Parts: sequence; C-alpha cells; structure tokens
Amino acid sequence: MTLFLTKRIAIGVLTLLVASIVVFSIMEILPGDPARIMLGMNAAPEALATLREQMGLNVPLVERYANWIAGMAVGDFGNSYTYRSPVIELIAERAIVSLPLAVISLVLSTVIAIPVGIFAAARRGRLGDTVSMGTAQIGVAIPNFWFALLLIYVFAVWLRLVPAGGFPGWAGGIWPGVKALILPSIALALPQAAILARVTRSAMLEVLGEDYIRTARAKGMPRRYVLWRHALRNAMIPVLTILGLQFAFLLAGTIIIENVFYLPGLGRLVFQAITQRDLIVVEGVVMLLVASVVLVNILVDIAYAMVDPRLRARA
Amino acid sequence: MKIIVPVLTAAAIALASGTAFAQRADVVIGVVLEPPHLDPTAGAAAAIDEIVYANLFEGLTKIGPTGEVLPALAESWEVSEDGLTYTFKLHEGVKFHDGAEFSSADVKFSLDRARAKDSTNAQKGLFAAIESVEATDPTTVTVKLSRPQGSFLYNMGWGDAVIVSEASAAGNMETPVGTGPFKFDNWAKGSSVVLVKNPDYWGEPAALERAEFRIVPDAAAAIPALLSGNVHAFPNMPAGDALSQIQSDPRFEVVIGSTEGETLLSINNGREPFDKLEVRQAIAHALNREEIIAGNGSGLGTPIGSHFSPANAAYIDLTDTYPYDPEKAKQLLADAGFADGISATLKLPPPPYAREGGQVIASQLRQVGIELEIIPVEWADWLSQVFTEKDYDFTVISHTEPNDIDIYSRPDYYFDYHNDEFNAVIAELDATSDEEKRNELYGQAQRILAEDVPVGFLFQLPKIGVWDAKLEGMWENAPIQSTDLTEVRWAE
Amino acid sequence: MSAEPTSPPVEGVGQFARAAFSNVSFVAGFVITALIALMALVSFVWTPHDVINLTVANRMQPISAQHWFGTDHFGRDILSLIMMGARNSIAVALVAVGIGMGIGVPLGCWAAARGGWIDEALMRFNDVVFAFPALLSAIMITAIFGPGAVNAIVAIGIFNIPVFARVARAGAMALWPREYVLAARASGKSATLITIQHILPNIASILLVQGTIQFALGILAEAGLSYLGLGAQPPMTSWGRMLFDAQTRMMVAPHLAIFPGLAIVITVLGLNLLGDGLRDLLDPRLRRQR
Amino acid sequence: MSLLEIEKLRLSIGNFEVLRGVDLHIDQGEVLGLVGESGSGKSMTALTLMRLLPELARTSGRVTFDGIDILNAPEAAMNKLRGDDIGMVFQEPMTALNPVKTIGEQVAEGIRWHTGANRKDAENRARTMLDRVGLPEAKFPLSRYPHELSGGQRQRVVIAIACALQPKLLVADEPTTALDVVLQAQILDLLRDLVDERKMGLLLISHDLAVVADMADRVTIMRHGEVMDTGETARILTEKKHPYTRQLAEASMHVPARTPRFVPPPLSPPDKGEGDADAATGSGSSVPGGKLIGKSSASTSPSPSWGGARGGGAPSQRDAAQSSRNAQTGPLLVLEHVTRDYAGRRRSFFSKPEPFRAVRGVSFALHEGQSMALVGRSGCGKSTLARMILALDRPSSGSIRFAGEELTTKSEAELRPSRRNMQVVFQDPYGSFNPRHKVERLVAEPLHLLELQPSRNEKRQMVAQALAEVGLSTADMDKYPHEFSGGQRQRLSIARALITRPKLIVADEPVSALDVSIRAQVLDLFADLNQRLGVAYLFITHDLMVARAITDQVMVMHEGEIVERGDTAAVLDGPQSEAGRMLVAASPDLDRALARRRAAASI
Repeated sequence: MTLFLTKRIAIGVLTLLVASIVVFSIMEILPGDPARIMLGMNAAPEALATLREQMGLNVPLVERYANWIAGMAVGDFGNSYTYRSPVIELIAERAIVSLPLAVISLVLSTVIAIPVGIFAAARRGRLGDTVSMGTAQIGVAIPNFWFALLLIYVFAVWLRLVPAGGFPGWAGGIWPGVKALILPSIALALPQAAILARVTRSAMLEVLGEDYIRTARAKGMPRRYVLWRHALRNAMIPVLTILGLQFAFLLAGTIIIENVFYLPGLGRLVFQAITQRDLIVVEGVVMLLVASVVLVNILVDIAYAMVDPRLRARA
Repeated sequence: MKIIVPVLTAAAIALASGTAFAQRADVVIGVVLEPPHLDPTAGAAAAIDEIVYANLFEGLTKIGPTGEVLPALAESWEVSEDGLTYTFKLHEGVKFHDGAEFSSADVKFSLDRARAKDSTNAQKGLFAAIESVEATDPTTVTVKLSRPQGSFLYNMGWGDAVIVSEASAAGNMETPVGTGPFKFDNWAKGSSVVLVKNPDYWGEPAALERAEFRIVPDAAAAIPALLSGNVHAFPNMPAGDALSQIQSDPRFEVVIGSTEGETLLSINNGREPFDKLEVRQAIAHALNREEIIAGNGSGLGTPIGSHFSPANAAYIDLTDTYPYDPEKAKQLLADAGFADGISATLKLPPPPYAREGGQVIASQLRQVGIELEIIPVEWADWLSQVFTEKDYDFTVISHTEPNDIDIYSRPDYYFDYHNDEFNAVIAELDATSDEEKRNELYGQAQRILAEDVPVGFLFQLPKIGVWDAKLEGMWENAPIQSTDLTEVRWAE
Repeated sequence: MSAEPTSPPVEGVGQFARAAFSNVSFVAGFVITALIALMALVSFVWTPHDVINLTVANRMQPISAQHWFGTDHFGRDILSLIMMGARNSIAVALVAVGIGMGIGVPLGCWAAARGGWIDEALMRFNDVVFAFPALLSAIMITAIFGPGAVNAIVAIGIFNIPVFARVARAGAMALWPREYVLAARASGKSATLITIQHILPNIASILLVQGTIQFALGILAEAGLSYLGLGAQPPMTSWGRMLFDAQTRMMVAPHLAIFPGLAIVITVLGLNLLGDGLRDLLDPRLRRQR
Repeated sequence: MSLLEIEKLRLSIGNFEVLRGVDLHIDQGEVLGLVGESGSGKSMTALTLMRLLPELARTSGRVTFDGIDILNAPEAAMNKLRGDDIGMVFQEPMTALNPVKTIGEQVAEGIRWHTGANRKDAENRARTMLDRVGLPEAKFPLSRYPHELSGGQRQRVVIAIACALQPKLLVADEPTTALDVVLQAQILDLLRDLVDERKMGLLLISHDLAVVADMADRVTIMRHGEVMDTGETARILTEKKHPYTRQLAEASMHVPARTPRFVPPPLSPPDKGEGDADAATGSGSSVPGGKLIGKSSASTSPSPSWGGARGGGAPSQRDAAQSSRNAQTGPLLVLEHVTRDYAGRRRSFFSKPEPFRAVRGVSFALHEGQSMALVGRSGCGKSTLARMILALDRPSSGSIRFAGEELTTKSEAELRPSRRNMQVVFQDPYGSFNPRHKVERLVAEPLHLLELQPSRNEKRQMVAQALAEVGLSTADMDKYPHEFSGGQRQRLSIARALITRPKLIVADEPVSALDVSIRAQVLDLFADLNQRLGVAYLFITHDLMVARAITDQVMVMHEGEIVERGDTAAVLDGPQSEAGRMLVAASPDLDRALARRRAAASI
C-alpha cells in the first residue's frame, strides 16, 4: 500500500510540475499589459511605468517562474494585479463558493445516478429501464448552461422559489447560501448524473453477467441480495473511474455555470482574470484546479484499492 | 460544539433584521463591473467611482445630477481676476471615517499626492495646471495655477480628485476611509461591496442604513436578478432587449437618461486610405444611425453628429452633416479611386454596443463596398493593440469621460488625427473661463469635427436606470460616473 | 482467453444492414445525424432567408409562416441561422475529432507496439493533459490566440488527442498478444505493417464508437465556448453563438434561445444514439448485455 | 422414487431449441455422468434444474427434485433449494468467486442465509468445510481473497460452497476442464470422496469420456439436445451399442496410423565425444525406457540438463562448435542453456524486484522430420519456450540455433530466412485469425517472408495447394474465418503454417480446444503431413493422449526445466521423473478406467 501510494504521489507531483511549466509558459505568451489594464485608457505613461515596477513585471522570466514555484510551495501565490491583494486570499474567498457547489453537485449526481443505474440494470429491458435510460440519454445531450437558463426562468423568475443568481455569502447563515446554490448545483449535477447513471447501469450489467453472480445465485441468495451485496461493489470500479473524471468536468463546468448564475466562485475568478490579464491569478487558480484533479485521482486510486483486494495486493 | 453557537446567533439576527424594520433602509444596487480596488485616486476604472464617489469619498467640489459644479468639502471659493488663484473655504467639523479630523492639510496632501512624480493617479492631467497648494489655515486652502484653466472647479469634482487622509491613504484600496455619508463595511470579492451609514456625517445624513453594491456582470444575469427582486436598482442596467418588458412592468421605474458616452466608429486616420477626407465622408454617408442604434444591444441611444453630449448646454445637433446615403457613399468612394471597394478590419471590444452594433456597421459598410473583417478583442487586447499601439483600422468604442472633446487634439491619441484649426480652438478653450465664450468655442470644435469626420459619430450611450418604483432619489442622468445615494430613500 | 475487444466481421453487407435496421438506437441516431448533416450541407447552397445582410427593422419577430422559428436581434431568420450554425458546430467538432484521431491513434498504436518507456511517457503525458479541466484549458487557449472557430477547434482537438491515444492503446494492447498477431510476427511482419494490417482494422470499430462520442462532446464543448463568447465569431455563427446572443433576450423572445438549444440537444442525442447503436452492432460482448 | 427426475424436458432460448425432450434421473447417492460435445445441451440441463437460465429461456416438460416441481416452483422456494439441497460447481474456478469478498464470507454467506446461524457459527462451519476440501485454516485463513489462491484451490472453495450444507444433489458442470491433469485428478478425488462420505447424488457433466468412466455409476450421452444413450457406465462404454457412443469412444482413444519417419543419424564413434545434441535426439531405441535426468544437477550445474545420461556432460562450447560445423547435416534446432526471466513484482519501493524465472537452462535438439512432444503442467514454462523458439520473445541467456543460424541475436530482417522455415499453429482456432481478412489473405500471410514475392496468381495457387493439403477446397479461399467450424479453422491454421514449406512447425496445444471427434481428425492431419512432407513438429501439450498419438519423442517439463526425455511410448508407459509420473498417473485414460470399473464390479 505504501509503495503504491508513494508511486501515485510521485506521479502526481511530476504531473503538477509539468503542468506548472505549461501554465506558466502559456500565461507568458498572453498579450496585454496588466498595468495598462489597471490604470485605464487615459493613464499617464509615468504612472504605468511606476506600476509595472511595483508589480515586479520587470524581472526576467525564469526568475519569475522560480519565485512563483517557490512561493506556491509555501502557500504564497503572489499578489493579484487587478485586486492588489494576495491571490491565496482571493482563492480562499472564492473557494467557499466553488467548493460547496462542486461538492453538492457531486453528491447530488451520485445520489441520483447510482440508484437509477442500479434500478435500470435490475429491470433491464423493462419499462423502468427504458424510461430512465431514455431520460438519461437526453440528459447527456443537454448543455448544462442551457439547462441552467431554463431553470432560472422557470424556478427563479416564474415561480420565484429560489434566487436567480448571486451569492449572499455565508455570513447571513447557511440556508441563504445553500439556497443560492440549489439551481447551480442542479444545473451542474443533472447532465453528470445522466452520464453516471448510464455508466452505473452498464457496469452493473457487466458484473451481473459474471460467473460469480451465478455462483452466488446457486448458493440460494435471492436476486436482490446478490444485486446489492455481490454486484454493486464490483460495479463500483468503473463508476469510481467516472466519478474521478467527473470531478474535473465539474470544475470546468463551474466556469460556465458560475457565469450564468453570477456566483463569485473560482470559475468566475479565473474567467475574469483571463479577460483582465491578471496572469498571476490565472496561474494560481489553474494550478490549484490541476492539483485538486490530481488529488482526486489519487483518492480514486485509493478507493479502488479499498474496493478491490486485488489492487490492494498489487499495491 | 461551541463553534456553532455564534453562527446560529448570527442567523437568528439575520432573520430578525429581515422583518424587524418597518421602514426599509437597505438597498441592493446592481453594478456591472467589479472594481479592481476601491481607491478612486489610483485607478481609472469607472467601477470604483460608481461605488465610492459621493457616497464614501468627497472632493472639494461635487458634480450634480445635471453636470453642474456644487460645493462639497469646500463650502465656498473665490477665484482671482487672472483666474490663477483659487481660495477654498472648507467645512468645519468634518471627520474621516476612522475618526481623524479633516483639515486643509488633508487637501494639500491629497492634491500634492495626486500630482506627484510617482503618483499612480490615472488622471494626472486634471492636476497639470496646479502650481502650488497652500494650507493657509485649518479651513482655508489656496491653490495657485500656472495657467488659467476654465474647467478647474469641474476637475476638482472628479472622483480622481477626492480628498483622502494621509494616515489612511495607503489602505484605501482595500478598506477605503473617506468623509462621505457612507462608510465602508465589507467587500466580498467577486460578489459585492457593502457600505453602511456614517452616523457622524457632517452634512445631511443619508436615509439608508445599508447599501450593497452587487456585481451583476451582464444582461443575462441582471434581468432575472431584477425580476426576482434580488437587486433593487441598476443605475446602469445592461438591459438589452428585455427593456421593453421591464418598462411595461409597474413594479419598476425605468429612466432613460444620457451619459457622457459618445459612441464612435473610431477610424485610424494615420492609415491609408482613411487619411482621405472623401473616404471618411463616404463612411459617414454609409452609416445608418437609426439601424445601428436599433441593433446596438439595447435599441436605445441618441444619434450624434459630433463628439458632444446632447445633454450639455453647448451641444449642437449636427447629425445631418452627412445624412445616410449609400449611393452617395459609393460615389465618393469611386471618386476617391476605390470603386472596387476597400477591405479593412474592425476590432470590437466586449461591450454589446460594440460587438452587436459592430455587426450592423459591418453590414452597412459592406453595402457600399467596404468589407470589414470583424475581430473581437478582450479589453486588455483592445487597450494594448488599439489604444496604445494604434494597430487597427476601425473600432467601435464609447468615450465615457465627460467633456472630453479635447482628445482629438492630443498628439499621440489612437485616432492619429491632426488638425491645427481644431487644436487652436481647444487651446483657446483651455484658457477661457467665461461660460458663454466657452460654449461658443465648444460649438466651433463640434462643427470642425462634424465636417472633417475623423471618426464615425454614432450615438450617445444611454443611461438606462432601472429601479424599484418605490425607491426615490436615484439620478436620472450620468454626468459623471457615480451612483450618488445621499438622497435615496424608500417611499412610504 | 481475454475478452474479445474487437468486433467479428459482419456477415456480409446484407446481414449488417438487417442487424442495423433492427437496432432502434442505430436507426434513430443515424436518421437524426443524417438529417442534421443534410441540413448543414443544404445551407451551403440555400437557406430560407439571407442571413449575411442584416435587416434590423425585422428584428425579433415571433414565429410566423414566413419565419418558422422567428427572427433574431438583427432580423435574421433563425431557421436559416440554425442551418448555417450546423455547419460550424459540425465542422468544429468534426475537425477536432480529426485532430484527436489523427494524432492520438498513431500515438496510442505506437505506444502499444513499442511498450517500455515510450508507453510510460505517453501515459504520463495523458495524465498531465487529463489533469487540466478541458474547458478551462480551452478558455486559456482561446484567450491567448483570440476567440474564434479555428482556435476553438484547436482547443477541443488537443483534448481529444489523449482520449484517442488511450482508446487506441488499450485496444492495441489487447490485440498484440492475440494469436493472429503472433502468427503475423512469426511471418516476419514489422510492427508498422502489423499495426496497419491487423491492429487498426480491428480497433476501427471502437475508434468509430469513440469518435461519435467525442463528436457529440465536441458539439457541446463548442457550444460552451461560444456561449462564453470564445467560439465562432460574427459574422460566422454557430449554435453556441446563437445562445450567447439569445441569453440576454430570453425573457422577451424565448424562441431565440429555445431553437438553437434544441438543435444542440437533438444533434448530441442523435450522435449518442448512433454511437450506442454502433457499439451494439460492432461489439458482440456489449450486445449481449443489452 | 428418484432424487431427481427429468422428463421430456424441452428448452428454447429465443428461436433456438436447446433441449428437445431430455429424460434422465439420479438416485440418492448415485453418480450420473452427463457426456456430450459442445452444443449438446448438457450445461443447459444443469442450469435448468437450478433454474438459473437466461431470461429469454422457455421450458416445458417436468423436472422433479425431491418431490418439488422445479419448473413451476416459486422463486422463494428455489432460493431455499439452491445451495441447501442442490449445490453446484462450475467450470471456471478463476471467475466463479467474487473477487472482492473473502473466501470465508463466500462460504459462510450461504450457511447464514439458509440456517440463520450467526456470523460466528457460520464461520466455524465454513472453516470446517474449507478444511475438509483441503484448505486448512493454518494455510488458508477465512480472510483470504480469491486472487490469493490458485485455480485448483479456488475450485476447492467453490466445492466447499456447494457442499457446505450437505446438499442431496451436487451438480458439477465440467469442474476440471479448466485445470491441468494433475489438478483434475485431485479435484475428482475430492468430489468422489465427498459424494461417498455424504451420500450425495452427483450430476457430473463432462466432455471427457475417460473422466466420466472413472467417476460415474451411470452415463447419459447427449447430442444436439437429445439423449443418445444411457445406462450403466461399464456396459455402455464397453458394448458401445449406440453408434454415437461408439464414435465418441473411438475418437477419445484415437491414435493416428503412422510410423516414425525420423531415422536417427548414425552415431559417431564415442571416443570423438560426439555432440550431446546428437545423442539426445536419438530415437531412444538404444536407451530403453527413456532417460531420467538428475533433477539436482539440472538446477545447479550449468551443463545441459539432458547431458547426464550418456557421455558425461560435454562442455557446451564444444557442443556449440560441433553444431555449427554440422550446420548442414546436424540437428534442425538446437537450444543451449536457454533461460528466460521476467521482471517480478517489487516488494517495496527500495528493494529490487525479484525476477521470476520461467525457463531455466533448457537445452535440447530436434532433427529434421522429427516429431517431438513437450509436455508439462500449466505454468511449467512450455509456452514461453515455444515463443522463444519462434523468436517472438528473446531468452535472457542461452542460445537458440535453427538450421545452424543463431536466432537470439538477429534483427527482425535477419530472421526472415529462419522464419520461412519455421511456422506456428496456435491453440485457439478462434483467436488465431484476423476476423476481418479472407482465407486467401490469411493463409498467404507467411508468403510475406519470401525473397521473391509471388504474383497474385501464383499466390492464389500456393494458397489453393496449401488448402488442398489440409483437406479444404479452393472455394474456401474467399470465405471469412468465422464461416468455418473449429476443426476447419485449425486446418486453416495448418495450411497457413505449411505455405512456406517450413522445416519445423511449432504447435502450441493445437487440439486442446476441439471436441474429441474433431480432435481425432486434426491429429490425423498432423500425422499425415509429417509422413508426407517430412516436416518436423514440436508439439506443446498437456494432454498425454495427444503426445502419444503423434510424436516420436517426448520431453517432460517441470518448473522451467526439462526433467525427462525419451521415446514417447517409453516415457508415457514408464515415467522415471517425479513430474512425469504424476502427469501419467493423473491422465485420464478410458481403457484404464473401464478396466478398473470392471475389476471393481467383478469383486
């Protein structure tokens, strides 16, 4: 297990390192002068020069990369050009929106998709299967932002059940915050749930065709018992894989969804930062997202090992 | 377990406060852009002034709802005969939000800081004429100018000229400290800035207890936010085509005012063949302003024929100088030797008036033989490519600074336009402080531009103010970038 | 023996056709996809209305006999725009799949044939690419090189590379130990020749299925990018672009958002059905499960 | 009243009729052998009486077990019956156990379900049961997972599950087909003991007459969903009244008519210290009973493992020199000290992975026209060895010379002439052809090796000739491989191997996937080609019957080493090595089984 973990972590660190070089070099190609953006159209040239100096934009490239990496290692992501505050603070402020959003969506999609997938697999070929998989098929095809628009108009504007967007912050209590995240989470979760339900179903069907299911049935175990106690755990392996991949999708999905619902999350932050050429923020957030994907992949691998003793042994 | 207690208490208070007040004293104002920081003396972003101007920070003077100059921290002033010495009499008993006393020393500090060599003030030009600032006594400030400047009092009313305290100036970006009727409470980045009433305000206290400026980036988000009651007012609503629906809804007050935003089809006069007057005239004849306004994203706007706001007293209607006439445009192009047409690029920054209006313009110019390749650019790229490097043929942009007709006389400006006759008018204007004379000079300047069409004059950007019908005291026009909440209150 | 990853040959065209036409997914998917493709092709020669020159006076008209889906904010006919948009949406997704296949499949086959550190390097490369949320990186790419259809293609295409590399590698790895490949090796054939003659034809079906999936994802990705204003730029149009234009006007003219959205949903649905149907037809192991 | 009574059982899946009126019965404590070739419906019969059929299956007729009408019993009643009164053992032990549950859980689960015992009691019973099937707690605690056990051990777990509750009937569906002969014998012994001990009825399903003859009191022979013949084992299989029974029995004991074509080269004078290779490849007529090779010397000394018998272990260098000198006249294939290591699993991050040695210092020689068998249990390294001979894999050390050419150091291009003379026939008649190519292209594939590429017409002619040689027609050229039966495909394999007129064909288990009657035909073909074309064979097989049928000599491989070699008949009749003895003893043999049965009956 330790060997396995060490190897996974080593690969993760390598991935991060390569990713950091890619991100940094991409960001350095970006055109646009951050100082000019901050001071606006009619800014005086002396003011620009002064600001550039202050922002450390005159230091050579390699040195800037080294500083950046060294800083990140100790949690210092530098200072935002536009907000003039530490990037780590910006990230922390935004993460308290994005993280709950991603977690709620992930939970929501899992809680919906896995039972539906199992249900459909257990009723293969019958009405319940056809209806749920037909719905899932459509769910996969719906762009989440379009779905979000429809949700806003139905639930926020017509029915006025939930806010149309914006985020009141957590200071006013848990409920207003959660309420503001309901529609975005649904918009994010449902298309993912559709995919997950399909994967769960086919994984279950695959497992249900295995010999050991027949062995269990030959032991006299009823169909339902076999479904939950024998099939489910084995079917979890492909489902976990998709869950891991979906996490990356969710993170990306937040960029669009946060824009639709104008939620002040990491996705909005990075989108705005790109258009405002706030390079250091973009770099920091992208690295953070990449790191979380890497971390989730490691967690998925650990979960594999927990589910499957064969992998545990190899580990 | 203990941690949960304050949270619950906070929640209880929040619930209670939602119902306890009989008279509403809080308001949520929607703003399109999030300010990069909150110090109006260190950035050009209009988003800063929209929140802090007049509410949090005050200057010596203040620009009123119709563009007039009003007294603010200076209760009165005297101007010397030669127009070179301004003596300001300051209010007494004014305190900064951190409790510090306001005095003439703060005025001297603020103005000297703004015009210093290492200043990062984005509008240093406002202070260019100042020779010296003297704090004669605690309530008197004497400013000496190196040359007469007609617009000096107006300039002192800009957000870039607000008075800050030496003690707190460095922290103004994050936690601004001013003298206004509201003080800073909280800034949730990406989401909102909250101001609360300043109980120690020196003047008429504000009616509102709390004002939240919520960042609502575009129409897609603004409309549902307004309709669902999450946001009470948009001083500048990105309403787009949904405006008609809001107008017909009795819950809302819609006021279409004017801004200082002259929207132009900017032309690079330094590039062939746009240095030719005939070509520019042809372009002017090819533009159908009504259609452009209809397709500009909101369907609103006042056509203009030169670079001046119709709301201004000195405005002259010159829209008929080159009326829409595609045949004539083709003829002019043929005469200029471009019978086969011209190919050029049109760089469009992100706002809808540019991105959408630009498509209409491209379609109109195509009909007279000018084929435009549309290149959408982000603000950052627009600033560096178009504005700084002058690497463009055409662009669509709204110039929102007030009274900025002088930009056509700036030698390095991105129009690359040079006209000695015009420059002479501007120079004279700068040295004139007599109102009537100034208006006449403004008229001359407008006419020169209208004839010479250095750019395509399109329309004045509308200020679409939308707010809850029960909300009183919002400004209808926007002579300056601000959301003055001092007079705002809920009816009943 | 390991499970058969490849499809058996289909017993003649006739039998394939018979099997195909009894597969509901395949038929539905094929018909939808064909109709959409036809629509895109027709738009090259004919659309109901001119959409190049704007007639702003006609703007935002509701559904009528003349304009079946109404008109947009520039007075353009929405049906015509959807036909034109199909062109770009399909082209972007198709070329992106082409990039992914063209680079990913050779890479995957190469790694499977050579194994060792080449294989390891490819897998690590995949790890790095997969660690980037695709849309985020696509936004970065379009932000650097400017928004536009071509850059959207590149951005989406890059993320198709590891997908196809992975699928091709997995398929090829399962085939290399097969006895007919060993027999070919015993016949002295080079790895390249074996890949061309034995590996590729037998992974073609899984690549085809993956291709339809990536195609569908590409259409969604293009829509997402265009919705953020980073995809197709005017005067070019695409379905995502139409949604971008429609979002601010949905309250007054819902048809502006509904029809392009439906176009996306139907196309993606059609492609997914086609993919499912193809998988059923080409892969007997999965067919048994359904 | 029988324990199980099946009357006129019909079963169809979709439109396909699987069973067409099957009758059979089993009494308490009786062993019934159900025999048939693939597709005869024997497994479906078993699944019917467990009611574990696929969803689309339709049944009619009567199945009565212990007074219960199985076909019409409610599902709950079936759940009570399964595992409690009827236990079942499946063919594939590798996949029959849930990989994520411990063996203890899997055995105890059924006990708890049926008896309502608490976890502790159920685990105790499971422990006892596992102990009984030969998995004592000390070595195989309940917490083991299936992947930690070998195939034979897993099958024991499956048997423990099936027998845990003392069922009245045990159904064993090909319980040993996936195991090698030695394991097969052990598992069959276990089953026999359990059935005796607990007075269970046993329905033993097998394709192997010898196995059934050994185990069953009565046999029922099925074909195409119908019962062909049924009755007391010894009588049925001795009298062979039914033509199908006769056909099956004869095919199982089939030995192709052939005479050893290979004539050993004349021995050189002994004082010259002739190559061991020569000696080793001798027909063995001069060394009766084959040669026993010292195991100890093989594992410790670097000398050729077969060198101990005569001549006293000649140094390998001289051996090699001799071989190259005799390139023209010497043996076709010479292996010297061939070893193959595989990278093992790393135990920790810092320790080096311990290599796994699949083949250990193997040396032997094969002459032109000679037919040699390589036998051994599964996993003994014989397939690895074959791959190295075919130059599909390279040895870690040692040398392989084919027709005097060293193969181990050559590039793919340099190997071409050797490859032309050396072809391969694989086990799986389904996996050995690219399903997308036509027969013409498939069979012509090795022509790629020819220096002068034949024209299209010539190619067609060569393919036609090769097809004719294996008994297929020219018309088959334009078909796809799936249009052929398993046996025909194996003929195609052989045709492909023959098309370059090779001197050696390596055949890796070429008939083990075929039904007995087809197997006999393919063996005939191999024998015939050896006779007519003089091609040498290296036959890799775990089935001694095959070795006996068509080879002159046999080598016994065990744990990567060759432990015995000699004339086929001699080795198989009187194995000298431990491994050889075990193989021979475990090999099912119809004659022997019948003899035993008759002897038992006559007592």
